Amino acid sequence: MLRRRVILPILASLFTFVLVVACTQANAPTGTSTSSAGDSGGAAGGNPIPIGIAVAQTSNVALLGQEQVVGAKIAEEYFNQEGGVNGTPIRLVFQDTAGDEQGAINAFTTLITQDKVVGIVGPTLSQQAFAADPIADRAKVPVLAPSNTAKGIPQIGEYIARVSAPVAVVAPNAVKTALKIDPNIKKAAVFFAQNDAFSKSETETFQKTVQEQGLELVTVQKFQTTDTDFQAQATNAMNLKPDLIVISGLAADGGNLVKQLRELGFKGLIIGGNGLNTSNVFSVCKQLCDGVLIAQAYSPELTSPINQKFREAYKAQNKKEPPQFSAQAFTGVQVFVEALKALDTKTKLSTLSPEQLRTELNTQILAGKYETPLGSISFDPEGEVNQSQFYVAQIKMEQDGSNGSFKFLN
Amino acid sequence: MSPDVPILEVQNITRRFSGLVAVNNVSFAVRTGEIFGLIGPNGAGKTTLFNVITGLTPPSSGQLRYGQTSLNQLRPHQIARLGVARTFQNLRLFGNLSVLENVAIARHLHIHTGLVQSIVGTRAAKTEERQTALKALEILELVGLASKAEQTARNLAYGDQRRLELARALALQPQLLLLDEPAAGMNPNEKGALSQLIHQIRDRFDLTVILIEHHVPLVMGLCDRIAVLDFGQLIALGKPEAVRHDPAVIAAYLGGE
Amino acid sequence: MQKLLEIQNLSVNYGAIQALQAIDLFINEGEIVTLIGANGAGKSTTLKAISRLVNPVGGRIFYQGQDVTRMAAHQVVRSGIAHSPEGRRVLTRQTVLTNLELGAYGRSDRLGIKADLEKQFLTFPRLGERRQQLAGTLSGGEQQMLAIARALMSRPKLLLLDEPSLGLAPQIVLEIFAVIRQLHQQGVTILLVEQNANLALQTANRVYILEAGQLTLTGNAAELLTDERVRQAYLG
Amino acid sequence: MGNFLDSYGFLIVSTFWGALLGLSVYLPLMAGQLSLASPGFYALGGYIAAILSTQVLPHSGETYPFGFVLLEMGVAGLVSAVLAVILGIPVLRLRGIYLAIATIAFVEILRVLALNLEITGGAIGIFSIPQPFRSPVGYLWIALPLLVLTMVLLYRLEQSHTGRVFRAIREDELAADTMGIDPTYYKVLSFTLGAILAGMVGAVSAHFFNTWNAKQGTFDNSIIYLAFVLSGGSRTFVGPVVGGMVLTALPEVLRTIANIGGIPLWLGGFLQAMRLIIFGLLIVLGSMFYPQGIVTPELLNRLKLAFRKQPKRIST
Amino acid sequence: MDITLFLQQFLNGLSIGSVYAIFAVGYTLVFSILGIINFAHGAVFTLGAYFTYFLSGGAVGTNGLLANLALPFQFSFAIALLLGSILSGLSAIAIERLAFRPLRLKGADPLLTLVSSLGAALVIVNVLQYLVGAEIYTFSEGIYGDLPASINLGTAERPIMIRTVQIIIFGVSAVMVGILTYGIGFTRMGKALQAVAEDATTASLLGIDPERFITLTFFVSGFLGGMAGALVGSSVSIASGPYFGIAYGLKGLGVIVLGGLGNIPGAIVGGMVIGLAEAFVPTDFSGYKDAIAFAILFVMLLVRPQGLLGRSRIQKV
Repeated sequence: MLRRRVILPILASLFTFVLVVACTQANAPTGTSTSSAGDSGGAAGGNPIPIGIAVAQTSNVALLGQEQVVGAKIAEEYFNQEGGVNGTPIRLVFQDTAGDEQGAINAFTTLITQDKVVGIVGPTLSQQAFAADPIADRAKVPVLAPSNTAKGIPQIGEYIARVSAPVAVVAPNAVKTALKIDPNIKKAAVFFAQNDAFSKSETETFQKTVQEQGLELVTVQKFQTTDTDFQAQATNAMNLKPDLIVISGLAADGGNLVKQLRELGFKGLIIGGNGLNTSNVFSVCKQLCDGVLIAQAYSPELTSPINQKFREAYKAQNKKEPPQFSAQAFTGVQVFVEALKALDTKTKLSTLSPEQLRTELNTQILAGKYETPLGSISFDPEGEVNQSQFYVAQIKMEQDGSNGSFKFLN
Repeated sequence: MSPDVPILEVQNITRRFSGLVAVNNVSFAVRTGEIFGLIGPNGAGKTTLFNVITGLTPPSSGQLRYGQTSLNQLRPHQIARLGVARTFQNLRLFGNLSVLENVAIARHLHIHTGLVQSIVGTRAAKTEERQTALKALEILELVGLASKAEQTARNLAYGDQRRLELARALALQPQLLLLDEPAAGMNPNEKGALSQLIHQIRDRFDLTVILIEHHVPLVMGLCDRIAVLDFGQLIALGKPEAVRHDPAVIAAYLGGE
Repeated sequence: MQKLLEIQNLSVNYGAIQALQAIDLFINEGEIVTLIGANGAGKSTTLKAISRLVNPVGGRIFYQGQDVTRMAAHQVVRSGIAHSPEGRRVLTRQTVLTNLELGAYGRSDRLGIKADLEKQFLTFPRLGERRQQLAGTLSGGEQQMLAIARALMSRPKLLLLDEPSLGLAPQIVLEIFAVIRQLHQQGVTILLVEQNANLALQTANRVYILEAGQLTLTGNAAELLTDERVRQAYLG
Repeated sequence: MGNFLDSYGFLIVSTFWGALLGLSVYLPLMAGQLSLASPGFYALGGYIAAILSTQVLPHSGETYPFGFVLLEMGVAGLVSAVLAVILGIPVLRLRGIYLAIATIAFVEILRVLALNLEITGGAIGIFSIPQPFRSPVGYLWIALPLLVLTMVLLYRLEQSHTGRVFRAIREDELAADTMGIDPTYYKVLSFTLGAILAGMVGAVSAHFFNTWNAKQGTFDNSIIYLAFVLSGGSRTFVGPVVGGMVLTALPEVLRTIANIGGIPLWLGGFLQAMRLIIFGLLIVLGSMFYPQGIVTPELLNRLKLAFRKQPKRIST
Repeated sequence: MDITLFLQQFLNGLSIGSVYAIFAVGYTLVFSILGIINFAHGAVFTLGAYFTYFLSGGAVGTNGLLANLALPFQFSFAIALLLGSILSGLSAIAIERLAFRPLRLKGADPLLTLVSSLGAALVIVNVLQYLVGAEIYTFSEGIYGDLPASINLGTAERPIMIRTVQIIIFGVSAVMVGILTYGIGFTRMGKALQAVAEDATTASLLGIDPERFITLTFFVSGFLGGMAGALVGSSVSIASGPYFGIAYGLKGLGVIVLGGLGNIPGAIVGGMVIGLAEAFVPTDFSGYKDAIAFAILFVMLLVRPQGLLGRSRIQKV
């Protein structure tokens, strides 16, 4: 008995060590691919090209990460059916980043060193990007950020680019639209989720725009993404009689805030930030979401062929309109595929060493122009996205409040 | 201190616990060098009085003097620093430490190397550590535990644990030693030996001893003077013979008819 | 007379300390047996082993011929052994009445319980006066009475009493011992642990003397009251 | 080997931080104080390093001077120490769970402050923190010596009189008090040592993670560090080291197992999805089967005996 | 602050507080009997919300293993709430069996249950995510019948608006607390429970089986926690998915310590105090709202460690 108690922990640690070593030696295909690419369509053979997807599949960020996973999977299937990269299929390798920095770095490291991906789409949060992107940049692996909107992301390094337009570009449109709808707006109140990097960046733009448009900013209320009860803060804000309320938050908290503002009798216009740009909001505030203006980088109603296909595929699976996060993840994969195609046409990919491939790919990504579900996009030399179209939508809920849609105003 | 001066003066000490008066207006003085017995039925307030003297429970009212110093406002370690050591009735050894370590802890007041010195391992620190161990062993020798120095304290037999309590208190090199039922749980032979040991210690270290004990023969044989507590009150004080025949004591302590 | 309780070879350890070393004792139906000895000799431990608050490392306990060594504490009570523990341990945050009602927790005969409550209030009139008072506000003597009354509420065949005189005024001690004798006359078998050896010997039929976890002497209480060794050791 | 370090450099260094943070909880626990304040000092240390390296200390060239990192660690340790003394004196009067909760309150208050202050950058935090090394493996130059040094110091501390005093207070504070030991002094000392360690680890971690924000050092971490100590074993410093390393590595090892070539795809996917579930189960089962933690002093003694023929002599 | 605003915020505070209180009652109940904190209580809160959601006819979203699953029948909200709470109570018993009892029987350090209950919470949260995804689930509109969304307790000119669902939560909480107070204070079982809480050893001497009452306590705690989760979920959706209850776990800790650990009326008072304090945070300091609870707690621990309604314990020497 005594001896067993000594030996067990030693055995356990030995076992762990052996496993770790074994994994490094394993050159067999690794990573968990979602669909076996070879079977999924018309694409011809060849070893599938691995592209890493590092988003939050667990933790409390998973709500966003899940949407990205769905978008990326649709892209994988779609592009492989279209023939992959000139006949060679792609293979997405998913590594969960969870919600923290450590997880993001671990996921990136695994994708780079073990899964040997040509590039990475991820991570979900800007804070995670600040931690993990430098790893990829130093390893010279191109990264496309699908949802990192904070200031400074493309500047992390030359291998970092994003398909998610920074909030500074998207947000002002909504305020202008609100003023168009109701020119009598004088006072505005701003709410934002202070523990969310995205909302914090966005609110700065909103506050600036509100003041530039000559409105009086009566109060700035901070909350947390984990908050659900806003009665006290809503009361305080409403006491200052604002005509317009601008909210930067995520779906659950933002939706609840809208709902409670309305229930407590707020009649004015509400602008929701990009975090509320998901049909998840509908289920939270239901009928009361009606009329909320939302600044968006994506519209399901864009009539381009690629968006139509994406929208159909998404709706077939999920029975609802695709959210921006899915569209952006799709776009991330698309940019990789198209850049790979272009590169392959110039120089056969199989002739390139992995290092060369990644470097050339990065150059190609920044050089190209892409017709995506987000519209037509390209990148500036730093890796910042140039997106041609932004949208302001107004939420229209069905009578029973069970479902709704974004009605685009421009 | 001269033998005539009381080493400890207890003046009108009262201690209440939410309604219950555990010690009620008790006064006595303990002379330097004597062995002073404190007896009384269980629950009479003896241990509470010890706790008050050693600073574990502040008195509700009254004065405590140790020589010229008032003990009223002092915390236990400050009182220990003045030279007052005690043992506990219900054994409060450092159970997971070795016997030697238990005694070495009590050398605290005589150890002067600080954290940094001992971590760096200066010569002074090493010397002092060795001296501490030697001194501790010497004391263990005295109580007959030297051979068990390396054992974990909680693994000792009950009587040995009592002896270790005593050794630990002695290691402080106190002037006043308070022993709370030192013979509890010992057989008659052990009790006899302990009685001798206490005498021996008093003489060798020039101590004053206050002792709580139930075992009447032991108290009678050992103590110079005895105070009897009942219901928190001092009902008798004097030489063993006098106390023994005090009717109030017989009534309270022996529960006589 | 029949043996109500019999203990064979009972040993109890606290960690490395041997609290009881292979003791044997028995109690006949209708007896008062007392267990005396110094502090730490193992008296309370013996009671705790019987009521299963501690686990023996060896030996067996038979109650009415049945082996109860492995029973759980709450089952022991239901089989008819009540334990009034050392230090009384009344539930200080509950009223006197609730304490008594909980004493009858294992019973379901409402009328019987009611009758027994009245009986306790008759035996201990002071508890009757204070029935709505929180037990924590009672005096020590009253708490001791409550502890005994509470133990009686389970209608025990065997009552284990641990130091009922602890910290009580002589007057009250006498009162309590009067009650103990009265209970005895009513037919309750009692195992009494007592530091007041004089009183214990005067009350009990038989006596066991414990020293450092071992039984050293046993016999008729009246005889031991005059035994020189006992006088020397315990009576001063 | 190079490949191995590339793959696991970050993880290996992370396990070292785990060990050190476990030790920062263990230090006050040596003196019986259940403090969960480590994440607070960790966060504080990180902010100090992040602010110093991005705004105060000038540097040119690709890599950030190594000496500056050490300087930041020193500053972080010092500030943590001062704060620990100020905080410790009132808070350490509390016992057990109350102390734990007061320290959790401290951590939460620091977090909310970090979200609201200008200088800490709110939720976005501070990013583009300069790198003293080319890859995460480089941090071994700090992590390894720091861990080894801390372990050596702790080993000596445990052997010293101060360590003995800590243990005595943990066993029985009142008895120690009557031995002439001032418990407050030693409690604050152990608390402060733990705080310094957490602050220093925070300072390097800011570089290690490239960024620092208010999510670093939260209530969750409080409990996780406690898990390091309790599952590793709380009666010798080896316990938290083992616990910190194993529990930091475990989720990643599970990820790696999911990635092994021979494993069927469904099982791999299952393992990856289940890895946090398995992690949680292992914590529960670990508590059940190793209530004393994996490493106990007794285990160490047996190991010692196994390697050494004779038992250790008393040093007299 | 004018009187209308004051009244409005006062009511807001009470309604927030009642949510904290009902969460904390079950939390503190476990402490009262075992003297340890059950970190999995937040997870049980989440479970209650999910159970009730599914029983009242809600469907699983598209991301979990159980994608698109829904019960073939549905219960009215009241029944679903009751059944969901019972299931939560049973889950709490399972947690006790898995993460508490084995350690208790082994005599392990009570602190270790902090870790094992955290492990249990981790398992629950991740199993939930694996099964039903991370989506926000919202109870269907009609669960409270045709009640208006909010009620004006003031005048038309000076409205004092309160959300109806908050009044319902307040009411249900009050009823539950009433039942609990009666059950604990005035029934035989309740008195036995109190006896176990005060002194388990003595209780066993009275023929009370402490283990049974520990099981019962976990059930009641889980029942109340689950009901709190379902009610809050009906008000604000299962907002952060499987992590719904976790945020309450931390603040609930503040509430129960503020009220005095193990003290049931204390948990209610503590909840109300923190709810009101948060409601009255000045507009300009909204960012510090989350720290209020802990600042109050911190100060109180230093001044009165036993909590607002707790008793001080005399240390036995």
